[in-house]
Amino acid sequence: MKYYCVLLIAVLSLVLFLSLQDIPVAQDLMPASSHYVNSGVRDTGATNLVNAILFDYRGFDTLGEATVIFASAAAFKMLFSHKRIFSFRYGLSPIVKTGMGIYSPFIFIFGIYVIMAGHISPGGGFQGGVIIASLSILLTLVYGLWYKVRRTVFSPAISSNIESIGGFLFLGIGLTGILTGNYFLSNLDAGFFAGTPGHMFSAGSIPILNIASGLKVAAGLSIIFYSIAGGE
Amino acid sequence: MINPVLLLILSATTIFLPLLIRKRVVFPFVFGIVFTAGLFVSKEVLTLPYWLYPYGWQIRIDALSYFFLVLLTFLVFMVALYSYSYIDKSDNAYFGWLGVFLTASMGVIVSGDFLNFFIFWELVAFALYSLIKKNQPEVAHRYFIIQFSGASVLLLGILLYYSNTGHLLVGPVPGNLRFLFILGLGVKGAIWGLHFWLPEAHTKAPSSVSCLLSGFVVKLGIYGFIRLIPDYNLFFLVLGGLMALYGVVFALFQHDAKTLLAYHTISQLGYIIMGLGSGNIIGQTGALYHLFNHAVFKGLLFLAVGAAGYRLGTRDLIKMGYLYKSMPVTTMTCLVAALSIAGIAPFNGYISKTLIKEGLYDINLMKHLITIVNYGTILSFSKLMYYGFFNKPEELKEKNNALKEVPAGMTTAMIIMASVCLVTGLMPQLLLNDIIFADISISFWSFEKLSSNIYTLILGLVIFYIGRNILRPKHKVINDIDYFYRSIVPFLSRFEIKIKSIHTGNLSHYLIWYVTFLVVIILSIL
Amino acid sequence: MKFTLVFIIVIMSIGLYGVLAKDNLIKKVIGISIMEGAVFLFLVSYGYRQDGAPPIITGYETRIVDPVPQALTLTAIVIGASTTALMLGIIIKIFNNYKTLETKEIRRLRG
Amino acid sequence: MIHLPVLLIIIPLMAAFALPLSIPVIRRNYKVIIAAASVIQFTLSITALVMSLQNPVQYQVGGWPVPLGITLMLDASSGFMTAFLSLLFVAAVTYSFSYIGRGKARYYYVLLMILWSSLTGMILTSDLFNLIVFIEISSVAAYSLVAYDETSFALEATLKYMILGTLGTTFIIFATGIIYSSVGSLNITDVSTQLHSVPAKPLNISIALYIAGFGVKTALVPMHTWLADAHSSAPAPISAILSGVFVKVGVFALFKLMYNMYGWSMLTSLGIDRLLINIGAATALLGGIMAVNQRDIKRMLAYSTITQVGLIVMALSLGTLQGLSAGFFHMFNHGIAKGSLFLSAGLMARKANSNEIQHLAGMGRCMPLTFFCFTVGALSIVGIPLLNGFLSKWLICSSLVSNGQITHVIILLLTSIIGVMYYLKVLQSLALPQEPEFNHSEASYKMYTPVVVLSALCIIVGLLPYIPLTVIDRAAFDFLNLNEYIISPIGRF
Repeated sequence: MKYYCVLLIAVLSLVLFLSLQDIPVAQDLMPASSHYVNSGVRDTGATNLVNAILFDYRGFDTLGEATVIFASAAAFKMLFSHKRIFSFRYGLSPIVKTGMGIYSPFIFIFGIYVIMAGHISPGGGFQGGVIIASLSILLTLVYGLWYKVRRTVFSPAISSNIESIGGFLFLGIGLTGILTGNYFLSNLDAGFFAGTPGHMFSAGSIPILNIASGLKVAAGLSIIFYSIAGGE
Repeated sequence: MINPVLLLILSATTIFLPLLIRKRVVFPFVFGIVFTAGLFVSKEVLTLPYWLYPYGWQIRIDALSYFFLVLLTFLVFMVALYSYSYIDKSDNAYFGWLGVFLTASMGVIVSGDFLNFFIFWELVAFALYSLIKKNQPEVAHRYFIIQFSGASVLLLGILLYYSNTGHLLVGPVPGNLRFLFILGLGVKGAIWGLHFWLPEAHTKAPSSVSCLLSGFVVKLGIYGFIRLIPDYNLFFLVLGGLMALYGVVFALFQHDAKTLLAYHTISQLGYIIMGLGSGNIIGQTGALYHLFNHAVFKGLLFLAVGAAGYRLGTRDLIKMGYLYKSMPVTTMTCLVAALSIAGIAPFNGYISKTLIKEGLYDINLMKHLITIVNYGTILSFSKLMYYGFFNKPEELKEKNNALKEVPAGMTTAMIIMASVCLVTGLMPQLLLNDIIFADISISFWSFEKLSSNIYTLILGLVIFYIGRNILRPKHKVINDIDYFYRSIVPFLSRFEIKIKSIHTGNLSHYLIWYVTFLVVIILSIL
Repeated sequence: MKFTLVFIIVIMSIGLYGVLAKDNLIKKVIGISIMEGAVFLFLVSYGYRQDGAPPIITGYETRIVDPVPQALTLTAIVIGASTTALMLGIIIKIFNNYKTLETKEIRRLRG
Repeated sequence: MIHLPVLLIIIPLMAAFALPLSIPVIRRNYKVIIAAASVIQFTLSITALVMSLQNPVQYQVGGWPVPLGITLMLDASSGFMTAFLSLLFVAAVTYSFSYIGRGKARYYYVLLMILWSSLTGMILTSDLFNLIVFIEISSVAAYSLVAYDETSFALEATLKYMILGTLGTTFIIFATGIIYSSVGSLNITDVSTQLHSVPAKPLNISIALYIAGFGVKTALVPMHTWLADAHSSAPAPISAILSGVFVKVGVFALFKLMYNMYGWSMLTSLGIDRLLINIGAATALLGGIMAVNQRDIKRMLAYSTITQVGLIVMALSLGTLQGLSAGFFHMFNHGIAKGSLFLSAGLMARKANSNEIQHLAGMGRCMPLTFFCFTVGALSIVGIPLLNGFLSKWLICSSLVSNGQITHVIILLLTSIIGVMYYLKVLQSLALPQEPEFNHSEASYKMYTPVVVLSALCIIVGLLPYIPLTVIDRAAFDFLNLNEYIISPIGRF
């Protein structure tokens, strides 16, 4: 069977290589991309074009993407609902705990920064959200699950609230577009604050959507982790 | 004159009778009303535009349809009358399904377009499935699968017909599609080779349903032949001869009364098909006449055997006998039917067999064949009557003499049908002129014909008397052609198990299939 | 570009080999993740333009790489991550039920 | 109402987002929220259908013109699919209210709503990547809903489904990448106009990858293995949805790409139509063979779904208007019939506490109404005349014949015959006279109402096929001519 697999993969690779090398290596940008590049800043107010595409031009994809995480988190909450034993109940040694205590505000603030500055620098809601989620995972690993559940704002119940709030924020921004007579997820047209491109307060709804998806991702990934780790 | 649509609506109301009325007495009367309405239906062609997408429904009642319509409504009326007593008191739904059967068969007969023809064609099978299902689910299951397969072949034929001709009007089909149509119609009409379902279904179904099956449903196949394949004479001649001989030979050696009758259905169908294949008006009229007669007397035979079985609890000729005293009406009607099917003079079988013989006058081989088959018929019905009703085995004396005659509903139906046998025998013009609308003049009552008829009867009885020990009913399994079909099943199930065993449930295998599929597609596209 | 393509296809083959030939469920999931990685690499590498700058406008760029594949890849990565998480979760539950991770032994549903 | 396409997607999403909130009012009344969302969504989708019949709606999310933003397209075909989807979802949601136990119900409904939203998105979107996103959402929701029971069967089925499905999605992303790298656009119509700039070989590869990727979603032949497992292990309403609409949405999306992005004439020149029709035939035949002699009633129904999907694929890959409308009609008919079958089978299986056909023997006598609905569904799928299944099978047959595909007609008829074999067997065993050991009674009206409604629809559509057929003919027409509706770039581009 293994040999058959190898043969299969070899044939597939060969065929893929021989065919895909025909794809032309483009020198210039395609029309749509060059529009993004040339007038993306004017259209959206965000200097980070990836973020402009993610949250403005193709904001609907991002809503879907946030929904995937939401669905995944809901699935975990559904399937891992009962209590299970968790080995990290008491956390690691005091040295690590102390060190973690020093690190954690920085990690948190870094996460917030990445979320907030998504439209002007590399980063955005997802990346920042993941950083914050990783913080919650770190805290759990270091301090143990019991500490986590009791003391921090990231308890699972609150996480799922945060996640929903993030979702509603996203939908709310989208619906604002409709309510102001434009389209779903309209940005500058809907009258969001445009600001000066490159500044923190600019780019209309993009920072808000970043925050929304940041909330969603952070909460969603934490929920997934908790569900696997120990349940409520 | 009654509008055909009205008739259809009327017959469709019978479907809902059991839901509306609890009193069973009403049902036969309603079917009687349908019969009366059927007699006076107006012969016309009309199209209902909004029936089923996209073709509408052409309702066409011509002479042929009228003939079948009368036959159908009469038979269903009789069966309803009979079933009033015969069917279990708790089972009123039976009459609903009878109504479905009536409506569907009527739909087949009156439909002038193939879509509706086919719809009702399948519904007939489904109605029969439901009628048989109650007591014999396995038989019903097999029956329906076979009928459904036949209908599928028919459907294929119809689709090709549509693509060939561009319309769906029921009419003679072009030559290259005949094979499909013969197959498709033949399954319902039980032509040789496709008849394997018939003995089982006829035997195991309730007798009233057997009456419908043998009396009408197989005739639907003949109806299809007449309509769709009108000029395929040689084929029909050969087929009919084969069936007539085959049925009678198999019938001779059966010990179950209903199986015997079932094989005789094949034999008599052979007569009808031969008549169709004769290619002249006399033979074809004879075929139609025989079709009607067969419906009546074979229906009556099934009803009578069913009546005997109703009291006796068995239809096994070995265990029958001594019935002529305790059940005189059943015995006498059965005798009338037996004489009719044997083609004895004052009864209706005589008329139609004479007509068919006349039609096949110039083909020597066929004449001899008919004579042989006729002797076979006489022999097998002597067997039925003798071992079934007149035989006096000692061990059954006590039990069978104590039986009572069957209830009124059953006797009424049987007496009516027996009198129809007699009336259509004595007054052939009644049927010929008013229902078949054939214009032929043959004298049925010449001395020569009558004397040869009597001679045949007596000779047949003598042969039976001599050979009665050979024909004594014995428990013996006689393999029909279905042996061949049954032997395919293990092969198919082995195939199915093989395919199932490929689905190992191992995810890795599934993934390998998947990627193999991808590679194959890519290679086939490139 | 050809070199990149070879690289991508090699990665993909490795992933596919993991998916097909390994019986361990975790390894299958790893294989799928590797394959996804190859696909993302494909997307991003074909969005690259010679001497292109990252798609963050500062006003001094002459050429900028195509930002769309990057955005798509970001989305796809997040999606892939959540699917992978769900897969691993299901595998945990499977392990609790079957006490094994071999596909050969997880086949109560067949035929 | 111009925002209808996007509203159709976000209304179930709102309900889904609202449910996990730990506000006491919501916690207690989650069913009210779900019911309200379902009613609104159903009304909106009917409105959408009516609207799309008059003239198609093109919606640019964010107001960005065609190649820049995401386009949602509400034409008659997608309007029809949306309405059909909503019908089955409403039935399933109503059924779930009594069927699903208390414990994990909230998240069950969250996922159900997400599934609804994403399937609507898959139907409406006309953007390649957006399509992938919605496929993934719907897959994640479907995976987890299949695993709802957490039995070992359910988990195993989920696992197989997930791994195959994820691999399939990877292929779809790869294909999209190939298309994007040559064309530079993601809008289906835009791509179709610039398809000439894709070199032949990568284009073919992308077609193959799409077929393989969507093949998993639609259970085409070598990828059909997950379907029987998943559909038989999922809770009854989920099986109804998966069988009734989920698979068909996959077919719809696949053929949307095939017809509207690649263009049917190009595929014909490559022989893809032959390929697809043969795959469809193989799927139909294999599903039929596998369904015979199944012990588990839901597994049998699942294999029957595979058969019917094969028939639908056969009809759709003819490339004619007639074939398309026959295929859509069969989708609809099979959807409602299979929905009623799965839901009624679920009722009986719950009463008898087993899915095995032999344990269900005699249930028909105890639950006559449920049994009647089951019978109607079964006969409809088999193709007994005067029920809806017959009509669509007839239409499929006649479109196949008019294309000269006699072999495929024979295969269709063969699958029908096989279908009769296994469905009648089940019906008979359900109607067996002997009473089961306990005296079961009919389920509560809350549960059987959706079943009754679906089977009543089977009968009504069978007797009066005009209304659905008018809609479906229009849908097929729009499906063929979708590209003409996409308005050329507007706005600031």
